[in-house]
Amino acid sequence: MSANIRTLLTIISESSLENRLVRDVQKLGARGYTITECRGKGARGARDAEWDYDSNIRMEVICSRETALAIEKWLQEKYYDDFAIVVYSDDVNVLRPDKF
Amino acid sequence: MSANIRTLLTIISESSLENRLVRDVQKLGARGYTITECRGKGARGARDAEWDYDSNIRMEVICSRETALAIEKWLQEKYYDDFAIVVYSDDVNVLRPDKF
Amino acid sequence: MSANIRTLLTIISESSLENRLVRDVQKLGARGYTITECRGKGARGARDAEWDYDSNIRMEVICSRETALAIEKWLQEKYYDDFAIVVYSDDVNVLRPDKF
Amino acid sequence: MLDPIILFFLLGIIAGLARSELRLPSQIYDFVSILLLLAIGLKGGVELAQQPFAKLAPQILAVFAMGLILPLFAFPVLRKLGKFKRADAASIAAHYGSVSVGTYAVAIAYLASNDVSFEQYMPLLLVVLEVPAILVGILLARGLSKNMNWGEVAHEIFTGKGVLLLLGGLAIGWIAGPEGLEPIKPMFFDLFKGVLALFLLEMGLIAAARVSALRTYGAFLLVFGVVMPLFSSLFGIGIGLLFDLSVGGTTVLAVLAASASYIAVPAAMRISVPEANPSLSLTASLGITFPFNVLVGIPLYYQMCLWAHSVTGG
Amino acid sequence: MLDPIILFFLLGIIAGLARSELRLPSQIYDFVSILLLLAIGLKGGVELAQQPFAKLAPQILAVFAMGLILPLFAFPVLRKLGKFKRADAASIAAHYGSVSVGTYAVAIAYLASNDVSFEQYMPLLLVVLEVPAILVGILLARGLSKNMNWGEVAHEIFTGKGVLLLLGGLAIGWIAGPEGLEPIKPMFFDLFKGVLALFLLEMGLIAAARVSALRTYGAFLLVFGVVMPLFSSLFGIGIGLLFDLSVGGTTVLAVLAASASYIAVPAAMRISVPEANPSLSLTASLGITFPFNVLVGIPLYYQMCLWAHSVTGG
Amino acid sequence: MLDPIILFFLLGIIAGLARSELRLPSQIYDFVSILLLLAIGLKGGVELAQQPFAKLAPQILAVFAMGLILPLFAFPVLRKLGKFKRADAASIAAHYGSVSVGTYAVAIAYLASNDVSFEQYMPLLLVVLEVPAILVGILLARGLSKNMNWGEVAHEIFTGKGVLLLLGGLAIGWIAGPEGLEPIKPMFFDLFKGVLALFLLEMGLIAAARVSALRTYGAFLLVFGVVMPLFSSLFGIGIGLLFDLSVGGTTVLAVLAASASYIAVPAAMRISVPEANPSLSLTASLGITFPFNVLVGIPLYYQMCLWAHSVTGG
Ligand SMILES: Nc1ncnc2c1ncn2[C@@H]1O[C@H](COP(=O)(O)O)[C@@H](O)[C@H]1O
Ligand SMILES: Nc1ncnc2c1ncn2[C@@H]1O[C@H](COP(=O)(O)O)[C@@H](O)[C@H]1O
Ligand SMILES: Nc1ncnc2c1ncn2[C@@H]1O[C@H](COP(=O)(O)O)[C@@H](O)[C@H]1O
Ligand code: NA
Ligand code: NA
Ligand code: NA
Repeated sequence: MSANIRTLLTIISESSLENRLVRDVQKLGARGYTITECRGKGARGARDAEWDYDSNIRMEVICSRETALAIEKWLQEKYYDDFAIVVYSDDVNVLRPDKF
Repeated sequence: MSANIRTLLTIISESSLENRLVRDVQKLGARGYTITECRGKGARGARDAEWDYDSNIRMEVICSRETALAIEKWLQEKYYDDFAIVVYSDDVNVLRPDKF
Repeated sequence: MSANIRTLLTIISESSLENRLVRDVQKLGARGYTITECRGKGARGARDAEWDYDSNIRMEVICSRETALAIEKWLQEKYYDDFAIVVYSDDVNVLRPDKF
Repeated sequence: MLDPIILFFLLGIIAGLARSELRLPSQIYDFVSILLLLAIGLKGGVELAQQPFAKLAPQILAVFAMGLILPLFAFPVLRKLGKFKRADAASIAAHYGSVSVGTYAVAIAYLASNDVSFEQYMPLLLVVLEVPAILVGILLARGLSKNMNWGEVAHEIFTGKGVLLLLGGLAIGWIAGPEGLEPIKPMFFDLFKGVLALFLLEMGLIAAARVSALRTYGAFLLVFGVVMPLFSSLFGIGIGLLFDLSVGGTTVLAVLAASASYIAVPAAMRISVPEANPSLSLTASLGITFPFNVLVGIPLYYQMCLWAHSVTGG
Repeated sequence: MLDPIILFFLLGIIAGLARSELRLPSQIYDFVSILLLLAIGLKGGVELAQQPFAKLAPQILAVFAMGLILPLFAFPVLRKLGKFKRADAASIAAHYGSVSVGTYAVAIAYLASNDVSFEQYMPLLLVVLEVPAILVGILLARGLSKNMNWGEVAHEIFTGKGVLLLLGGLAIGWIAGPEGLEPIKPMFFDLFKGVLALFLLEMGLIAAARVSALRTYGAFLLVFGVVMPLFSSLFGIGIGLLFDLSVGGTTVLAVLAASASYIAVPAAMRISVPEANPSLSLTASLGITFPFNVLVGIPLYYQMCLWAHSVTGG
Repeated sequence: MLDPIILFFLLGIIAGLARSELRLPSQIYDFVSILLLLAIGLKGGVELAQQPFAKLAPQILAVFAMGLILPLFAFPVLRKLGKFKRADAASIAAHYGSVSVGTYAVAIAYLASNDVSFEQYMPLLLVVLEVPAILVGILLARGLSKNMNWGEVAHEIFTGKGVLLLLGGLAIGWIAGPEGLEPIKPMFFDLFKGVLALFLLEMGLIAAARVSALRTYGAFLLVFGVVMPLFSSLFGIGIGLLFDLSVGGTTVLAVLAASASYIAVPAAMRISVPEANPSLSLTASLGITFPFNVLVGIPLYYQMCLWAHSVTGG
């Protein structure tokens, strides 16, 4: 039942952005989020979490498609030029769709 | 080939549930699982992993659709009322489908 | 717009393979990757990250379908017989598809 | 003169309220807790060797009884005055019937810096007091329902980090004896107060994080978090006088009684009374009672014991 | 005779260049940094108690001024000779105007092992020097644009781990006083050099990881990373002579001036001048200037101070 | 009298068998291992300075030879009696030809608490013994196949945490000398036994976790895990007598020979003989041989050495 489909938005970026990302996604309508520590490599080089500065976080947000698009748009304008950041999204089945 | 499609079930919940979730998913037919430490925020407030009590785990289970449904059903009955928990699922392509 | 569809390949395997996996995926065309520490259980038994030896990593690679297939093929030949490893893939929507 | 460890606690609270990004990594917090639990156990174990167990049995029973009784006082108050759901009232009551190792550590540090000696087997009573309130709490919430998995509860309690390391430390200290512990003294005894300082820094941060929650739960919880320990401390003092312990020992018992658990009990309740809201009880014990005991309670209980002893001519 | 802590740093560099999988877990690195910051603060705080604050005010002002001026020298050089983008030049300048606690720790260890005493309130000047360069850096990059969120910047600086733990340590040491700190001495003072050794081991690994980046950024950065600290040290020495401090004190000031930040400033710049490439400034301060100061600079500045004092007959 | 560190190991085993949730965070386990490796290296390095290297060369060669020979004894036994696959037999043989730093640490602690002195350059032999068995193991599994990437193997061995920190510590201790190490003594030497206690607590937990695996692998592995070290210890004693070392030194050599690797070798085998089942060899070395050596072996080897020396009138 498509009523149970929500968008899972995943943001991988610098730990130093955590506070602002948390603030932003909630302001844009996300009801919750999940963060895991990670490391990685991309266009802005290796970030291997050897110390605070070069560690990454992986933030998951389950939300409506509209909210997901709004967040993507915001992130693109606000952070893409200056920060190590990757964003991708996909549809997932959830129980309690009203929760998100 | 749809033979290689399996369901990836993701459970985000309180670390204190880890032992029971591990027991439950295996009892319900999962052949394996992967757990990562995480923190987050949701209906039951922020759980920022500052210490054992308010940390979360993110559990991934690759299994057949039937098993996934069985697990979802069980979790909903058993934990949704009293615990911080979010569950979502999606189809993924696997090699060695017989493995899961 | 299908132009924005890329493949998200997820590899869960032994930490001891990290260096080689990092080398391999890049050699096979991945432009980046993200790694999180994890633990789990599967056909090769429980790997509960109590110490270096039995810990796992979870590696995510966003790339073109071709690259994903190439990586899967390589991993299957190289590591499936001897290592604890699970690989699955799915399509995701990305901004800046040219990036991957 | 303010003890520096108290200042570390204040620093943590200030940093927390200032929304500083300062954190003790959770693994370091774990490490520090492990060191404290072992150190406390070892200290007690060494002395235990000197004690005729027979002499301790009655005190152990008295303390165990106290652990059973205190929640029975707290529960009705929380139900009637606090208007809490049964499960929540039972859970909070269990927290206050049990004990906080962190508070105990601060208390012995306080006594030490005031050169007040006390019966060294206190860690044993500390362990004893962890358990009974949990059982009472579960019974208050569940009644004697048969589908209660007591085995799991027992396992949770006795294999929990707290009880296990305290008992383990006691046993090791007891078997090895003072000279046996010499070589590990630098780690577990010399560093004790420094480790405690770091622990309190993080506890300050954690306590500060709960203050916001306080508003949501309102004034009653605040009052309860201050009055309950004061009330409980009287039982501790009573037992101290009953067995006429030293002023120091009586103070420790008062602190044990007054302190509220934030490790063993939350874990046990989460498993056996899941419908109780954990943030409620933790806000009370971590956000209110722990700071109160550390900053005000301990010196106060000490004064009360001095007075009580002078009166009873102890 | 080579100080062992320097050898730990070299071991780290070698391991790093050999692509060893040796790592200090990041949580341990955090832990170690926290211990260093607190220890340095505590040491300074104890002495502060003895000082008439009035006497320090002028020195504080002088050091603050130095923090404002140094970036103004660095900026044009980075722009003109280095051909860096405005934001990058401003950010690098800010790094060099500020200070590195790690370098400071090595310096005091160096002086201690050579039995050179110095004014113990230096940690206070260390904190003072953290801030001004950040402000100048932001202004150099942004100008006086009004949409600059200064509140966020201030919060970032003052609630950052570095400033907070240094100030906290200073306050605690000040209030508790020498005898008050006795019980936590084993943790924060006796272990100081051992902790510093582990810290330097990891710093060596981190520095080595930056070497590869060096190639990409070319020779200018290398030269700047060596010449700038030498130049800055003169200001430090100048202030030392001005207030005629001891040779040790003057050396410390020289080190403070010569060291480049890799904690407070990068964090602040990332927020307020995000378009600046952080890897550029960190390669300079961590990959070049930190090793230079630790291995060559500190002894050199000390010799310079000895000479300066003999000349000025200090 | 039982040494407390042994009691910590037993506590770990008990907690593990009781399925306690007690854990030393893996980062703390890392930290503790790093401290042990450095401390052992430093201790040895200091003494090395006093030694004429020429005198050591023959012993180094003898120990290296022992590392080559031991796996050659183990391999056929594992193949014929144990019925293990070639790769598994080779891998297990390599583990037993190499050495366990943890066991070494317990041994020197044991000798220290019995006031038995020993040749302090043993850490050097410890490092020497890490390597040869690995090479033999690979050859036994692979034969002289040319597509074996020896470079990668060498890199894995020499940049591995174990060898690198031991050699690094040796070098630092050697260069800095006794007085040079004074300031870091509190961290690396005074805390040594406390750190070792925590290490053994975790080792107990890890060993207990392997017991279940034991059942799957059956009785042969159990017997092998006990008999092989006893057999190997004779070689160590032989070398000790050959170079007539002190009773303590001979005991250490016996322990080195008897101990089985669980760090360097597993890592190297995983890379060069991946088809070998790592859980098999780790169950043997961690689940059987390590506990056996710690609880029974070390005191036993010491007695054997006393006897041997009395006989040979050493
Ligand atoms: N192709 C990719 N696949 C998976 N993760 C990526 C990829 N590219 C970048 N990342 C992650 O996103 C972070 C920032 O990427 P970037 O902005 O390209 O440096 C990197 O540090 C990685 O953790
Ligand atoms: N909308 C969401 N997106 C991502 N993760 C969530 C979301 N809501 C909750 N979570 C995660 O699930 C946990 C439990 O959620 P809850 O039961 O709503 O408190 C939270 O601590 C988060 O880690
Ligand atoms: N069915 C599964 N679902 C999720 N993760 C799995 C599953 N099976 C295995 N894994 C993960 O993959 C790792 C290696 O699996 P295996 O090769 O089957 O031992 C395990 O340690 C788990 O972390
Ligand atoms: Na209590
Ligand atoms: Na500077
Ligand atoms: Na051996």
